[in-house]
Parts: sequence; C-alpha cells; structure tokens
Amino acid sequence: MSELLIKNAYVIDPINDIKGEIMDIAIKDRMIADSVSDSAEVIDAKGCLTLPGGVDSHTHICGTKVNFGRYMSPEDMRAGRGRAQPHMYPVSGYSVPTVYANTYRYSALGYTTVLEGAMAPLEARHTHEEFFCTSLQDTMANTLFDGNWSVMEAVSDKDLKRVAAVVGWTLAAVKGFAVKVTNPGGTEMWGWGKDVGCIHQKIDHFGITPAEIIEYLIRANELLNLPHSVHLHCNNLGKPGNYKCTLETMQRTPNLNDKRQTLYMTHVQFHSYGGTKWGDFCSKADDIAWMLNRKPQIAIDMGQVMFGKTTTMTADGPMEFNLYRLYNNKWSNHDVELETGSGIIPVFYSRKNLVNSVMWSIGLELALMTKNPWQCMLATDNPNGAPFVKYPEIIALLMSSRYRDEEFAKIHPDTGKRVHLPSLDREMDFYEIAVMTRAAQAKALGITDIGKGHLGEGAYGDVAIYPIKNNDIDPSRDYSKIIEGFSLTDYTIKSGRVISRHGNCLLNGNNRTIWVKPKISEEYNMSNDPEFVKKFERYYSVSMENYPVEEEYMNKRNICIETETGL
Amino acid sequence: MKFEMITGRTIRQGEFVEHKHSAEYSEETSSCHINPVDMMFLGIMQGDTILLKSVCDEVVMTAFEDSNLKRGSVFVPYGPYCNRIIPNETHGTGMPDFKSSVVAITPTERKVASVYDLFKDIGGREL
Amino acid sequence: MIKKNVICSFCGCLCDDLSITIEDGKITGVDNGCALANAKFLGKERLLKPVIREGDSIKETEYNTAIEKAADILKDAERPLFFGWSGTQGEAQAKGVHLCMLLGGVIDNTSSLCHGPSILAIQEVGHPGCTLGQVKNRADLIIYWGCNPLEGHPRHMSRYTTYADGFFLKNAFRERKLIVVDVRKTMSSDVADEFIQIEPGGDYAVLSALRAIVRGEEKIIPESVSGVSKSQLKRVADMCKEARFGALFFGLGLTMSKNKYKNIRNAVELTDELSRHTKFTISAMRGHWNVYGANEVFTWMTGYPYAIDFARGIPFYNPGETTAAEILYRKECDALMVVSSDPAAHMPKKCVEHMADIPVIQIDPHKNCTSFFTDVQIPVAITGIEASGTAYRMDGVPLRTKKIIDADFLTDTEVISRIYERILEAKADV
Amino acid sequence: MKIELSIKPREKPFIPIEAESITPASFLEKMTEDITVWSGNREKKLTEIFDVKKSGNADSQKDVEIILNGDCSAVKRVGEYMKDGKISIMGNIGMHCGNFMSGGLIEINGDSDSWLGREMTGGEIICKGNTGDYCGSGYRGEKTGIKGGKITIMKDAGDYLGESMAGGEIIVNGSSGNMPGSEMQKGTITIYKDAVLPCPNMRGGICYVLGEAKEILPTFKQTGSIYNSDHKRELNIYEGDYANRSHKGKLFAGKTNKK
Repeated sequence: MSELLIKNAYVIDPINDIKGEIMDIAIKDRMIADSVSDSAEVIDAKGCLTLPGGVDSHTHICGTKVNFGRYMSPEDMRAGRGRAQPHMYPVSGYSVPTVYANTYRYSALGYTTVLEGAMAPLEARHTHEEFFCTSLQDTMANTLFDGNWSVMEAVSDKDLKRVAAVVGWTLAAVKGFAVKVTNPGGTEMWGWGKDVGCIHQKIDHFGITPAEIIEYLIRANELLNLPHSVHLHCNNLGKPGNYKCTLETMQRTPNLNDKRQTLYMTHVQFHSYGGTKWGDFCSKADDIAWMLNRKPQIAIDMGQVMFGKTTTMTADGPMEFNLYRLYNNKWSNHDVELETGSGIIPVFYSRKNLVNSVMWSIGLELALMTKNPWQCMLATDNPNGAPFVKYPEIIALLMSSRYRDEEFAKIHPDTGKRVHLPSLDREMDFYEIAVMTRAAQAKALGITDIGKGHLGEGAYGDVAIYPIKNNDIDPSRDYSKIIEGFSLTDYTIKSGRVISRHGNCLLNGNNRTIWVKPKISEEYNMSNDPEFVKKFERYYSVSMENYPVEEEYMNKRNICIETETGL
Repeated sequence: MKFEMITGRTIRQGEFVEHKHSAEYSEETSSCHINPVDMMFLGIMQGDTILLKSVCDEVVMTAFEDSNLKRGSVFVPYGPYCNRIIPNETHGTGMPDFKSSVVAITPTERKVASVYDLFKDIGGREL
Repeated sequence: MIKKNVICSFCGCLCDDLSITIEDGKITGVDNGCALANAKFLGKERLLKPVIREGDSIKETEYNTAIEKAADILKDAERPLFFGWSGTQGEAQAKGVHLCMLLGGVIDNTSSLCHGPSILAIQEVGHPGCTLGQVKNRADLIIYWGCNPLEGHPRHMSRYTTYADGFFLKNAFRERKLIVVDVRKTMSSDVADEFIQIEPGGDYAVLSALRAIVRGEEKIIPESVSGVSKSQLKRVADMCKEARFGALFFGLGLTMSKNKYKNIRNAVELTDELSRHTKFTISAMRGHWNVYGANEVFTWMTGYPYAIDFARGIPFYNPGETTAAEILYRKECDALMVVSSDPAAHMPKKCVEHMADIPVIQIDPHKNCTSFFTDVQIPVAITGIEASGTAYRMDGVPLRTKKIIDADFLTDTEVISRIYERILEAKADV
Repeated sequence: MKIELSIKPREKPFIPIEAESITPASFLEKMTEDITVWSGNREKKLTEIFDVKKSGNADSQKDVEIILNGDCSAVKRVGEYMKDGKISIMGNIGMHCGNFMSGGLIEINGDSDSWLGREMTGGEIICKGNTGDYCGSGYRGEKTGIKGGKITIMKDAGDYLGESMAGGEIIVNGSSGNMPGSEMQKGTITIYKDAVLPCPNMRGGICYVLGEAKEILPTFKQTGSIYNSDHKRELNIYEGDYANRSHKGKLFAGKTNKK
C-alpha cells in the first residue's frame, strides 16, 4: 500500500468549502485519507497553492477528428517538438499535439481529468485507443447524438422512452460518458450540404426541429439518470446575431435536476454574437450572462479565444465550411453516417483583426459577468479558441483588470465600441479560479461522487501544487507570476502518485476511462428491437455485432458508472 | 518501340500476393498487356516473350493482348518484374514513377526469369 | 462451425460480413467474400518456424533465438529503417513506433508507396470526406478516378457505392450515376455511365479544367484537354453540380502517375469548389487492410502519418527524404526491419539492392521476395484469422478484427514487444 | 576568421550527417571542440567527421568564412538559419542547405541536393552545378515557401522549384523539372531554358520560362506577347491560374504547346 503525505499546503477545495487553509493532505492507496503512517512519503508544499487536480470539462484531445487535425498539419507538429526524456516519449505539435504532448502538458498545468468533447459512436474505438496513450489523465468521452437517425425518428414519434433507450444502448455500446449534441439537426442537414438556421427550422426528411431534439435529449438524459447533463454546442456557431438563438435555447431549458445543471452549454463565447454581419458584429455577452444568472439550471464554459495560431475542429461540419470560405486555408470534413459530422481548419486569431478582438473580449466578459463561478468553466474548447496551454494566461486575465487593460490596448482600436470588457473591473480570486478550473467542472460532470474534483476523504488523490504563495503575490499587479505559476506545477499528483514534477513526467500514470452504463430493462434493450436491428444492418456500413467497443479497449482500472433508469 | 508503362493491381495478382513463390504469381506479374495494334507493329503474338528496357535495366515478360489500352501504353501487374525496370527517382515525393515510366519493347527469344532469378543477381539468396 | 460477421483483413474495405466455416480448427469455407478474401482465408502456404540465415544456409530456430538475433542487429544500428506495417494490427504498429523511438531509427509504412502523395496533398489543402455509409445512403453520383475498384477493392461498389442500398434512394442502382476516369478501360469503366479516358499524365490538366469550368471560366478552356473533349468536361461538370450528393473516390492512378500529390491536391480543390454548389466528398481508395491504421497510429504517437525520422530523438518528417524508397536507394540505413510487407517485390531494383548489403529482419507469416534478403524471419499469427487486433477502414472507421481459429504463433505485437524488451535489457547492461 | 572543413573518410559513408551547426554563428560563438553534428542517431564531435583548420579572428558573423572540402553530398542542413557571413562549398552538398537562411552568402561549386534554401527569407545562394527538387520551396503543409533572398542555379533544377513561393527571386540558368512555381503567390522565378507544366495553381507572382514551356495548363489565359529586351526574345504572356479563385499570376513563356 502506497502512502503519501503533503505537508504544509495552502489548500483551496471548493467542494468541501475550504477557501484557503494551511493543512496536510494524506493519501493512502490512491485515495485521500484521514491519516497515513509514519512511513509515508512526504512532500513539503511549503505553503504553496494546492488544489484538487484540474478537470477540463471540454477539450478535444483524442479521436478521429483530433487525429485528422494532426495528420493534415505537419507545420503545426514542428511548432512543438521535444526530445525524449528518461520517462517521456518525444513530442510534437502545438495546437494539435501528439497524445504524449497532450498528456505531459496537461500534467504540467496540474490537470488530472479531461473530457474529450466529441466522440462519434461509430468511431469510438479510435478515441479509446488514444485514451489508452493519454496515460497521465483520467478520461471520458462526450458521445455525439446530434444527427442520430434513431434518436431523430423517435423524436419524430414523440417517443421519449425510445429516445432514452437508443441513447442508453449507444452510450453503453461505445463506452461513452455523456450526451453531446453539436449543432443539433445541422449535421444531418450538412449531409446535403445545408445547415439549420435556428432551433425551430425543420430538418429535411425527419421533419423535426433542433429544439425538439434538444428537449427530448434533455428529458431522456434525466430518464437515464446520467451523471452529466446534456452537453450542447448550440446551433449557429460563429454567426453574427446568433445570440438570439442561444438565448432562446437557454430560455427553453427546464430545471430538472437538483444535483447539477440540466444543460451544459459549451464554448458559449462562439454563441454570444450580436450584429447581422461581420461589419456590425458585436458582443452580446451581457444578454447571455443576464440569462445565465437567472437560470441556475444552466452551466457554460467560456470557449475563450486567445491570439495566435490554432486549429479549429468540431462536429459542426457546416460551420467549418463557412470558416473555410472565410479563411481560404485548408479544410477537412468528415461526415459520419447516421450519426454526426465534423470539420477541421487551421486558423490564426489576430490582435489586429476586429472580429478576433471582439471574440477575445466576449469570452472574458462571459466569465466576468457570470455572478456564480460554478456556472462558468474556464476552457478554450481546446484547441478551437486556443490550445489549452493558454489557460494560465486566461487565469491571469480573469484575476487582473490591469492585465486586461494592457492587453486591450494592443488589440484592434475599434473593439471598444463593440464590447463591454473595459467597463468590467471584477478581479477573480484563487477560490473562484479553483471553482472554474476543477470544482465546477467536476460538479457539472457529476463525478464528485466518484471522487473527482475535490480533496475530501475517499476522493482520488489528485492534487496540484502550484509555486504560488498567496501572501507573497498580488495577482492584479503580479499577473506575470500568476501565468508562470499556473503554467508549471511543482507537483501534479494523480491517484496518489506524482505524475509530473516541474514538468518531468512519469511514463505511466495508471489512467482510467470513466464511462456510463444505464441499466435498461430487456423491454427497452435496443439489441432486441427488430426495427432498430433491421435498420442498423441495412444502413450502417458495419454490422451491429462489430459496432460495440470491446472490453479490450478499456484498461483494467476503468470506472463504469451504472445508472438506475426509468426504463 | 517506346511505351509508357503503367503498373497496377489485378485480381489475380492480389490472390497470389501472399504466395509469391508460386508459378501463378510469377506468371501474372510477368505479363505485359499491350494494345493489339502495337503488338502487330512489334510483330508478336499473345504469349510471346518480349524484352522491356528502361533507363535503368531490362526484364523479359510475356506479351498479353489487351484492347483496353490506348496505343502507346502498356500495363503490367504490380510485382518484382515491373519493379526491375522502374527507376528509383521519386521527384522528392517518396513515390517512384510506378505509373509513368518509359520502356522500350522488343521481341526476344529469352525466357521469363523465375522470381528468384530476378533477385539472385542483386544479392538475394534462396530460402 | 460457422462464424458470422467476420472482418476481412485483405483490403481497405474491411468488409465485416463474411461467414467463415471452420472444421477441425481449419477454415474450409468463405461466404460473402470476394476472390481476394477467399485466397486470404483459404491460403495454406506459410512459414512454420522462425528462420535464421547462417552463411549461405538458412535454418529453422525457436522464437527466442530469432528474437535475440533481431535485437542484436537493431541495437547497434546507426540508422535502422522500420518499414511495412500496413498488414498488421494497430497494437503492433504502436509497439513498432516505440521501438523506433527507442533506437533512433526511421519508421515508414507502405503508404509512402501508395497514398503517401494523397497525404501530402491533404496536408496542403485538407480533405472533405465522409464515412462510406454516408456515400451508400446518400450519394447519387459516384466518381472513380484512377482506380479500378472491381479488381482492387472487389466489393467496394456492392457494399458502399453503386450497387449498395441507400436510405435516401429508392432504387439506388438506377438512381446513381457512375463516372469512371482512367487512362485505360477496365472492368470498372465498363459499367460506368460516363467513361473519361485521359492520356497518361493528363489528370492534373483535366482537374484544373474542371475547376475552371465549375467556377464559370469555361471560355478559356480549349476544345480538348489531355485527350478529353471540352464537351465531355462540361457535361461532367454539370453532372457534378446537379448531383445531390457526389462522392469522388481516387486511387493510385493519381498518386503514382506524373505530378503525384499535385493531382490529389487538384482533386481536393475541385471537391472544395463543388461543395459551394452541392454536397461533394472525396476519399482515397486505401489498399492494404490496415494501412490507414498505420497512418492513424503513427500520427497520434509521433504527429506524422508516415516517414518519420527519430535519429535526433525528435520526430522529423519529410517525405522524399525520410521515405523508405529514398533511404534505401541512397543507402542511408544500416539495418532494415520489415513488418507485414514485401518491399523487395514492390520497390524499384535500386532500392532492393541495398537490402543485400545490410542485415534484414522480417516479421511476416509468409515467405515473399523480401525473404531472399532476410537474415531473420519470424512468422506470426495472421491478424483477422489467428489473432485479434484493431484495424482502420479506408474511411477511418476503426474495427476490431477477430481471432477465429487457434494457432501456435506469436502475434506481431508479442514479437515486437519481446524485441523491445530485449533491447532495453541490452541497453541497461551497458 | 576562416574555417576550412575537410570531410574524413567514413566507415558507412552513406549515413547522412546532419550539420546545422555549420554556420558562421557557431564558429563565432563556440569552441570548435564543442561543435557537434549528428551521424544517424549518434551525436559526434565535428572534428570526428571533419578535419578543421581555423585561422584568423572575427568580431561578427560577417567576418566568418567557412569552406567545405570533399564530397559533402551526404551532409545535410549546412547553413541552416544562417544570418551573415559566407559558406563556400567546394564540391557537392546534401539536402536542406541554407534552410531558413536570412542573410549572408552560400556558394556551392558542385551540385546541391533537394530543398536548397527552403523557407529562406534573405541572403543569397549561388549553386554552380545542378540542384535537386524543391529548391526554394516551403515545408510540407505550410502555406508559404521562400519569402525573400535570392537563389541562383547555374545549371538545372529539379521538380517543384519554388513551390508556394511568397517572395524573393530564383534564377535557373538551365532548365527546371516539373511544375516550377506551383502555388506561387509572390516573387519572381526566371528559368533560362525549358520547364514542364509551369506555375500550376499560381495565385500571384511572376515566372519567366525563356526556353520552351512544355504543357502550359489549359487554365492559363494568353493575353498577348511581348519582346523582352533583357532576354532578347519574344515571349507569350499568360495570366493564371484560372483554376484558382485568385489568379493574378503572370507567366511569360517562350515557344509553347498548350495542351
């Protein structure tokens, strides 16, 4: 049995309501314990900021589209090359780095748990194969249902239980974690080169609307009693004026769960645009935040944009085509039969560009205008808004209005007329940052019960110790020290083992995959449904027997969350 | 006569690709498909042996009449015979000119070599 | 006993609906398979034991001895080349990458000799594609350019395109139009609605002309382009624009002919242009059953799909320099490990010559042309028959091929892992 | 300062040497003993591979001249990131010579292998022999090739000369291979003899083919002809490439056969 004692730590653990206390943390056999024996290995935190391991509730690091981003971008690969180290493989890549680069860099930032934002069920094995190599973080996969024919047909029949049965069967089959909906209906329309306007436009052939898909999936999600809520990428991403669509989606969201939000809306920055075209494009973060402040049933992540080179990748195929026509750079697209789509293009967010400057401001505004930090996660939709290695800069921007002002002075001069950022003087504290980078994520994902995102007894021994001393630093003034401090932990500990020390990583961090298996009665088991089986065999290009992801793709330590359902 | 040599897959080449020491593989991959008019000009009949010469080497194959080809191009299934005469030049792309190399064809009395014979003189040793 | 829904590990189609009859532990029948699948599943000939060459003679040996010898050859090499990988399971490919990282070698897969140029093109302009089921359910226009599916991928048309059932098509076969573009008539062009016969080397010009016509610049196009009449080009451009869903498949006719990757780039840009008018996708007809898997595995591990040089401990990628053909004909490597492929049969003579000068290790169930040069050959279980393993279909869909009969052979993954362990031990001893 | 490097015989002469450390900056900033090159997967002292003779002193890179003797056709990356000074190569040189160069002069007396001056932004390369493929090109997947500087080839160039060129000047006194100036955006290429399929998909820039331009693409529009007094001959003027949405490129070509 391994034992570890972290002494003299300045701990913030929002879930357990610890808001900055010097204390010791004991870890026994991977889990946080009350105490350890004298023979425990000791780490002296020297009063440094100590948080639960970071949780990224929306990132793209593993799977078909991420790998295609790598495949098509040798120029990005050479931007981040690193030699092999004694316990580290060589790495490549900046915005779409290799699996090893991702896992090492997340470790260096103190992250121990990450959620891949989009997995097409048909290509799930691929995501799981890459999870296997993401050896220093525990992983889970959002599973795409935005254009799932069986779901859409059941919605069309107004058969909620069937929607739930299809979702439950699929999640268990592909070992997914949560229900992801990307541009609902839009990806099916993209199968014909079209898109949907907003949530009330009917989808060809199926005759239903995005609003109905969202509504049914939200209710099915609760029927299946899933740990996470529906994870929604709204329609109309990136279009001027799309805030109305976003607001209406929010307005329609019921409050169905008292443990967590009912709807998680991702990268809301991209969905908070005013104006009618790029010419009069402006921020509507105020309206979105206003709605969010009145809707505790919704949680969002920022989708912050940071300046520089990156790669955008999403299941939202039509959106990527629009971006391609804007940038005229290379464009990849990958539609997945009966399920979803995806697109990838490289982008460069420039400070000199007015639209990009406004986008940058909107993300920050959303975070600063959302009163309750538990409702707004810090994320860039990695790598869409920026690679996750930019998180420390975002933390500093949220903690220092001085830093924001200095940055604001460097962006397009007309930005001020279109955004609210200069008028916001809120400066977040370490507690709020801890909420926005781990506690709120864990709560939103519904994984606090299995011991993620906090340091209570029985939780996983996931800890990040940053070289930041609360008393020695004024984040508002010393923002560069904040960036530095959050960029490289002294120690990142996962399950009681040090996986990264000053960025020197362990070869294997005993990573786990967390997935869900709703308990569904035989009556609702889709494997027994003749109509489902017949359509499957007829229209998929793989047989039903070869579709589910085999046990071989789960490492032995995987965590299966079985849920009691109403089916 | 000069021809543009195209190489490619055939069903039979695929069927015997894991049996490279079989007579069938050797026969399939040493057959050179030629337009019948070109064959007439070369003065050869189906089944005659021909010598194909490129900038780098030469190899004996069997002529096979094929009216699907335009005059001036010949087709040979992938394998060691065509590779004997395909230049190594890849134009900086890693890909040799498998479908665009020029060969001169003349009738010959020589026999088609066995697969092993093709490699023997460049250092290959029998198993 | 009959096993159903067996995945065929021959070509990139990875058909997963084969029924295999097994009697007394041996395969005696194949249903649903094409001629290539039948040959694969019913093949008898294979290497039974590892062999080592000693002087002019070759002798059988045990796995341990062969693995030791392989490790000995590799551990001191200054620039070992690891080539092949398209005919093995993903797990073995991953081990191979680790082995190459450990030794500072160059690793390349057979895509450098098939769709490497397509990858170069994709890296320049991207790839608007889709899964094969998307084509099957929606496409009313299929184009095969520079490929002959009926011979190279015999069930491609029946499972995924021309003859397949389609959700959005009432009578798929009649509603779909088929265009074949090639330099020669083939079995596939015989069934096409429109056959465009191009002069060899003329693909690039024809693609450029089509792009210009689709953009409304037809007036500058001459009456004939590379042997194709302007009227046919206009007709084809109209067919493409009027289709509800067009799917362009291309093969080695574009990657291996003159202009190589620029042909593919042009085809992708044509697809981009057509996407402004209707739904259009483009896909490569990948050859070996898991060559796309090799690209995928290499990419997530190293950042690059093929031709990766680890000599400096940092991955470096530059096809044309770090590809197997160059490394061999320039005599840049001093040891060669070949896994599940046959470079001696499929590379120009000048590349093969160097194999005679350096030690060659081969991991392959079959004797082939490379075996003439091999110093150690280690037979392995055949993935998809005697071993399970991950494979990626030509459209990127990952499948798990299954073990359907027992055999006493180690898998590729096991053999490579053991070589890796052996080298680690040897390095630790120093 | 003058540094004379003479390559020594090697046991495995074809294993490439990666020698991006051979630049004026290295010799100015480091002791010769501390300079290393790579032979395959081994890092070796420069002095293990080359006989090194050093004479004189220098205060800046400008005052450094490096002379390479012997057959260096397996020596890659010489002069990478060179900023100033001079490298004289007496024989042949391997791939990637002068990559990312921003200043100074590289003079090659023999032939140069592929990727000569890849992604250079300034300075000058003169190659008295032939050069391989991708002279003055970009990197795989990158949008732009060279952005500045000048490359002069006295004999012939291989394929994909100046691919994605975005500035600077390339002059080939002989012929080029297939597809010079593909995806070209800016800058000038001058080929004194023949070229095959010039400037496919060009968006901008100027290319002169003073000999015969074989296979001009059907998507180039001939807009007239001009007598070029510099080169003393009549040239057809083409605009293109009309396959591309942006087609502001200019191609001046001698006798042609439009396909």
